[in-house]
Amino acid sequence: MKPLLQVSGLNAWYGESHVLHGVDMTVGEGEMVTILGRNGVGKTTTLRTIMGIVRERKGQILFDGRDMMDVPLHRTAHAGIGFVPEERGIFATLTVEENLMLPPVVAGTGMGLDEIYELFPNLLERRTSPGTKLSGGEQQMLAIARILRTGVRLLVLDEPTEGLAPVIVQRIGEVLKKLKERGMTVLLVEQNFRFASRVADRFYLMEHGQMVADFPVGELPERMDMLHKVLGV
Amino acid sequence: MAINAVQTHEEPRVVLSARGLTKVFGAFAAVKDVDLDVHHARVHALIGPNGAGKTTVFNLLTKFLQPSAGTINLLGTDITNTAPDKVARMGLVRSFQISAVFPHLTVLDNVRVALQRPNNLATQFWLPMSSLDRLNQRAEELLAAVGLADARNTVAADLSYGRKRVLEIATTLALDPKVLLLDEPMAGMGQEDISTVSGIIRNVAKERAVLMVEHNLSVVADICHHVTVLQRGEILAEGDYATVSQDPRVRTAYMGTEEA
Amino acid sequence: MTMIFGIPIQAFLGQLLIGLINGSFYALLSLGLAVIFGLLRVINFAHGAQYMLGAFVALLLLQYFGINYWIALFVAPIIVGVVGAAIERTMLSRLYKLDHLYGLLFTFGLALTIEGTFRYLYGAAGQPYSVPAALAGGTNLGFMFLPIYRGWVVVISLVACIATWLLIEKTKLGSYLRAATENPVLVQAFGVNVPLLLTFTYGLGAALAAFAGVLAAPIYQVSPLMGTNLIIVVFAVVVVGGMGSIMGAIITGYMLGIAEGLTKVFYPEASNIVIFVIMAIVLLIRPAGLFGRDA
Amino acid sequence: QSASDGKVKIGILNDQSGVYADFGGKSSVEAAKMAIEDFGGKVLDVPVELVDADHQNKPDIASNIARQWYDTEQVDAIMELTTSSVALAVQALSKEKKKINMVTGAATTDLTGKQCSPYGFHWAYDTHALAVGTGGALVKQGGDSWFFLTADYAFGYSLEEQTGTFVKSAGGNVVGAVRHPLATNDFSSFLLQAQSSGAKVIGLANAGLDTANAIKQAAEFGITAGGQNLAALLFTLAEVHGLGVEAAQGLTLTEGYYWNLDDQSREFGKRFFERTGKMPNMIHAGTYSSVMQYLKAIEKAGTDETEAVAKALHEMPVDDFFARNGKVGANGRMIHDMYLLQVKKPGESDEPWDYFNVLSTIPGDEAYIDPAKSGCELVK
Amino acid sequence: MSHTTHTTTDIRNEKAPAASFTYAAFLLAGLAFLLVAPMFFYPIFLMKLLCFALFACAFNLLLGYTGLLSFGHATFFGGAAYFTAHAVKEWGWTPELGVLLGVAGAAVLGLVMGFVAIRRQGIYFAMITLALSQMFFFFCLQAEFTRGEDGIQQVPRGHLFGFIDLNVATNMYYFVLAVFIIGLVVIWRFVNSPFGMILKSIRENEARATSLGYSVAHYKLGAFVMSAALAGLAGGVKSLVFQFATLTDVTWQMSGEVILMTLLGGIGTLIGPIFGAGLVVTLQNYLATSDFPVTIITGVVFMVCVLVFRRGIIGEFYASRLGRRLGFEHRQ
Ligand SMILES: Nc1ncnc2c1ncn2[C@@H]1O[C@H](COP(=O)(O)OP(=O)(O)OP(=O)(O)O)[C@@H](O)[C@H]1O
Ligand SMILES: Nc1ncnc2c1ncn2[C@@H]1O[C@H](COP(=O)(O)OP(=O)(O)OP(=O)(O)O)[C@@H](O)[C@H]1O
Ligand SMILES: CC(C)C[C@H](N)C(=O)O
Ligand SMILES: [Mg+2]
Ligand SMILES: [Mg+2]
Repeated sequence: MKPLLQVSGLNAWYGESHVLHGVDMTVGEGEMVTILGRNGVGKTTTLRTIMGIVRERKGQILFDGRDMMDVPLHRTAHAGIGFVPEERGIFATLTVEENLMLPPVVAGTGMGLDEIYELFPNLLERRTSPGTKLSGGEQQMLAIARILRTGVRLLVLDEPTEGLAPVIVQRIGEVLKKLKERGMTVLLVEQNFRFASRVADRFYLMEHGQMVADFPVGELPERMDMLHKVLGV
Repeated sequence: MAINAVQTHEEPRVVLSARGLTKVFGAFAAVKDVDLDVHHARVHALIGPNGAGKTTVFNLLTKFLQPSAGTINLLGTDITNTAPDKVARMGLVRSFQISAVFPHLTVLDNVRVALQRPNNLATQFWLPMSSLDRLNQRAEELLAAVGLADARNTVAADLSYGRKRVLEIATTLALDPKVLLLDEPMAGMGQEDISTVSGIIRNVAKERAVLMVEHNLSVVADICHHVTVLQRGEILAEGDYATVSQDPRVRTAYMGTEEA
Repeated sequence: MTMIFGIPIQAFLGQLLIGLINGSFYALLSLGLAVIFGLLRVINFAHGAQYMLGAFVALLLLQYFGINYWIALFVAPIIVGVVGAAIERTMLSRLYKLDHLYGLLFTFGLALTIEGTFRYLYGAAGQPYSVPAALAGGTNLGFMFLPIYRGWVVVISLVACIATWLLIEKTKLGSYLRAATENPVLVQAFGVNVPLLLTFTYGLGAALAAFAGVLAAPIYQVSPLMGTNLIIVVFAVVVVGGMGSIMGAIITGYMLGIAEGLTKVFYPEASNIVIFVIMAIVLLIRPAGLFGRDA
Repeated sequence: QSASDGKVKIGILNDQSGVYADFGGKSSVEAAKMAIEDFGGKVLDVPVELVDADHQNKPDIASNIARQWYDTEQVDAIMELTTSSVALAVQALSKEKKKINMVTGAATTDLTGKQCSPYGFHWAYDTHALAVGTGGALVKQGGDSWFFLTADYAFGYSLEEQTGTFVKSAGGNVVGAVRHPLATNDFSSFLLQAQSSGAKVIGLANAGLDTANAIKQAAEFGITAGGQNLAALLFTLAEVHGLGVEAAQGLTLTEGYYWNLDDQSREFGKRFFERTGKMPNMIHAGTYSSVMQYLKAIEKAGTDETEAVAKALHEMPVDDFFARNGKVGANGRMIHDMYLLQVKKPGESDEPWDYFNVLSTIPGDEAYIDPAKSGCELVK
Repeated sequence: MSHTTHTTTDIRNEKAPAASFTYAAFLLAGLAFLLVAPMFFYPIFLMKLLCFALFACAFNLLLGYTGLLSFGHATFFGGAAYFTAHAVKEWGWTPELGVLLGVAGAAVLGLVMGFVAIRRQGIYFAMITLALSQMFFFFCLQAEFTRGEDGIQQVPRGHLFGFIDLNVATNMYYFVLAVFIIGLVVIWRFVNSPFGMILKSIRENEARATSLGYSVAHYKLGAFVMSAALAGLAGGVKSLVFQFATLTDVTWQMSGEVILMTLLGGIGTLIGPIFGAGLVVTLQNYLATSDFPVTIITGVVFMVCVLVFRRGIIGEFYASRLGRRLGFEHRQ
């Protein structure tokens, strides 16, 4: 499989605190990869650094063969990476639909509005209300939905199931599978291990700002012991 | 008053009750005609799909929002029109969905701030800070109870997420509330923290009422005596976890086909 | 003579109209403030200074290059807007990650510096700027003699207000602007060049102030202090309107201009403070302001 | 013959950056310098020094500076003192410290009335002279009903009151008044009130920028065209220059000096112009005159000791290019002739700064209050 | 939201135990200096400095420890000056009673302004206090007893407690010094008290403080009134020092000036505002007789402070290597 995203020797800092200590990882075209790890090991930071939000960084990030280290933040999306942050980032002053329409379309391959509303009927119903008047779960849906419109090639999701009802988690799982069928590449951070095991092709296990293990979904059963020890699942 | 009159010796008494609770935002009814009774020495779960109105119910009960209709009764007093800080002083204390500590204070100070008010040490601007030292003993007991004794002098911002939530529970307990409202206390927690916090909640509920919103159904199954399922602002089902989780309507509306 | 509340109706209508004219300035200025505040979360204390700059640029353009009012009406706001944008880019933009109060304090210092400098260079006395020939003279409305120029101010400021409102509420650019207010990093991560957007916004706000300044030049003397106290009244207008909405800023501007005009008829001593009194009352009843969203 | 500390030091304290900066301002300092130079730079064989400061029209700032000058910098006398509030404050302080002050900038008659000082002198003009001059002229032209636009502070009140009294004594009446705050931008609603009052004359009891704005806007609202007359009660060459002859034409005003009056005044005007780029008004010329007279008084007294100099100042007649037939009353008022002037039409002036036609000369005794009736307790 | 509740991002706790010895040494040195200062400096200048230093400290009590930026503190400073001056001049009160009246008046004004303004936070709060103080300014401009633009002039200093003649410069100086020290002690006690602790927690997380049962508005109002009263103390004394009460002290520029002093010295440090006030007052004194307009300098200093010097003199000193070596740790 052709690698779409290649990260090597990535280090990152928040001011004086050194958070990533040489992250190496690869995400293949069309693959769905999940990063697992305890609270605070640096999962979110990894995603934010790849996006270019955290800019105190060293190492190498190649996206589709292109060096991303010097690309300014507002060009990252145009290169084809879309981001759903952990805190969702719904805009209060915009209506649901304006939120949905906000991110500029970067390629013609995105979903249409109808398709999106079909996936997330809640959003259709609350279309004209201000974004943050949605419940936590609805906000999460909106955050994913709006990226689907833009036609990015790599979707970066930070804990998409946090705070969601089981039915919705299921629905999101289905959405992700559907996206995969369409050839979308997904990089996911998850605490919800059961959910992750249902959708991912491959896992990275993260500890102390580094990737400590990397295995495909098939090896899951024999890895359970280790995961148990590291994650407590 | 009428509500209190019905209590019997067998059944734990009702400490917080709402009748016909309704909240309308513009044309949208987020909470519709909800009746709720929260009992002493019981853990009561409020579950439901996202956007069902759980947080809104919390906001209404704690008076952070004013209900559009309905009444709320706390320990025999009607609090439908009472200010939120007053409600807190009457013994109804909440936690927030997003963690709420005082980030730049030490863990000990976080708890002491909560202890100041019940100990009448909050408005004295002429006393030295050391006058607060007499709160230390109680504060340390509370920290020990939730397993934060070792972090006594750590600045709260430096705590891990899970331990912040635990600290928040400790400060809440400092007020010695009669009723505790917890909004998704386990959200974002790793498994090991979840067990700790479950244990703490179970302990706490021995002598007070707890109402909590939670999506982690294993926790609900584990520690909650009573479950209310909310959907689209209305009560869909009520009962103990076993009953509720078998209800087909609950399964389709909330749990899905398999347990998470 | 017909009387209304013990005042001749002519005088009453005249004051009403004058209130509306003043209201036009309040509206334009509070609109500019609202635009900047809405997107940068900065209370632009230099707004009064930028208003003054607009008038001065028009005056200097005339004195040194013989550029007339009509051209100045466009050129002066552009010049002031560009200067504003440059200040935003080089200085103000460093403060966004800090508490919003620093933006207020910075622009406060900026206002002092600009006004001090102009006062140093041009003295405090006002300089005349004459009404363009096409708008000179006046018409008799029956109840009062309306200088045509003042009528023009009412009309053109209304146009400017509505145009700005449309730009921000009804365009894609507007939704970028509003979203960037809340979470600039994320909007940038979506592929929008946010820093440029903010620079543009500050420039736009400053240009609006300058536009008001050019409009004011033929009415009032062009003086370094012309914006100094005005800005505080405009702050009060903004508080009454509530910071949430652009439309609120506009409507409140006109309303309070009229309220002030009427006070001058009925209780002139209070005309200086009436807006502040209204502000206090509104705050007691609706802390978020008339059009503001809840905090 | 001696000077107390080996030098004579004069302080010019005035508004150098505010609303009245053009009125006196830095140019007054220049005028004082010219006086010292013309005197020879020395008196009683000790050098004469000059310091100056900007009081920003704030009495507290002014009195702080004055106090510091007197306490720590051996200043012997303070001059100019724009704005009544400042002048009153500094005069009180000077009285306490036994120092001489000579006022040219401020207008209020209180300086030589209720609040007079044995060491305080009022040199160039005052509200009474303005009332008599401008007020009187307009009443004579038939302006027998007045409406006042008054600056809302002591100076405005005193100007309004004295003009009003004068108008009434000449058989006219005052139909109303409206007070406006100092530094008002927009006079339209006040003007509208003045207009609907139907008064023949609208008296502007204000100064500086306020007067200029009011005049401009009155034209805009068709007030002058509608037959009402404006009386700019305190208006000088500097403001006319700022407003432009076009807008100011026809205004009647009163000054204690006009550069284009005669050779003597022209000579000073030209010299002043060379140094400052503008022609002097009565404040500038008055400041020159007061400094000059002060130095002469020291020479006459043979000391710079306050009592002696004050005595000399009270006794010496004043006769220079500025003050004709000048004398100093026991209340400190320097009584001299004033001029009733009218602003020329744009075509009429044949050289730059030639703005006025002289309508008449008002003899000092008419222009100023008789010291005996001034209410000053020094006059027995 | 977090932006509006945490008002200043780099407010430090000054309670560094390691520093207490050095701190005490500094304080003693400072005190000794102030005791002998009138022998070397112009007493009026020193008194002015002390008044403004106290004013800035009072202001900082609100900004630095409650996170509320008031843009209307001139109202209390100047208002008290009027009250004191009027009582002393027109009613013949003794100076100490006059000053107490000023303090009480300022507290009442603080209560009224606070009551209205406290409903909004952050920049809104700043704008509202600004507008209300402008309203008070216009009131003073028009009220009879303030004598408008003229101000209350020639205020007698009188005899302290009826027998200490304050017209003697040194007596007046030590009176002002005593008031200054009392003011500082009150502030210090206030900040380091149970009440101060609640204020701190409110600044950190307002919603949480409410949910713990604290009526946030009352605490803020308490701090506001306290700050107003102390600003009034400074203003009342100032009117005796200069024998003057004028509009200058109630203008919004004065409110701006006290912000500058605090910012320049170090927001949230106990002694920073004193240095800030000292610098500003000295600068003004120097510039008052020079050609250069004060406002330009003030403006530029403001901008520079905000852009590169946010911690202020004392804050930067604490954070510097020397400051840390002396034990003034700082944390964000
Ligand atoms: N803005 C920041 N400034 C300083 N330190 C930070 C910041 N954000 C995160 N950190 C720290 O960096 C470390 C890694 O944080 P990160 O958010 O990447 O963890 P995570 O693995 O995503 O955890 P979680 O599962 O709780 O989301 C943590 O110790 C955290 O405290
Ligand atoms: N202030 C408000 N104005 C308008 N609508 C609101 C407001 N607050 C909440 N809502 C709406 O009310 C509904 C219930 O919201 P609430 O936050 O109570 O849900 P919830 O049950 O807590 O959901 P979650 O589990 O996702 O947190 C949602 O649809 C939300 O959009
Ligand atoms: C024009 C002026 C400086 C007069 C001043 N207003 C005064 O009171 O005397
Ligand atoms: Mg994370
Ligand atoms: Mg919720």
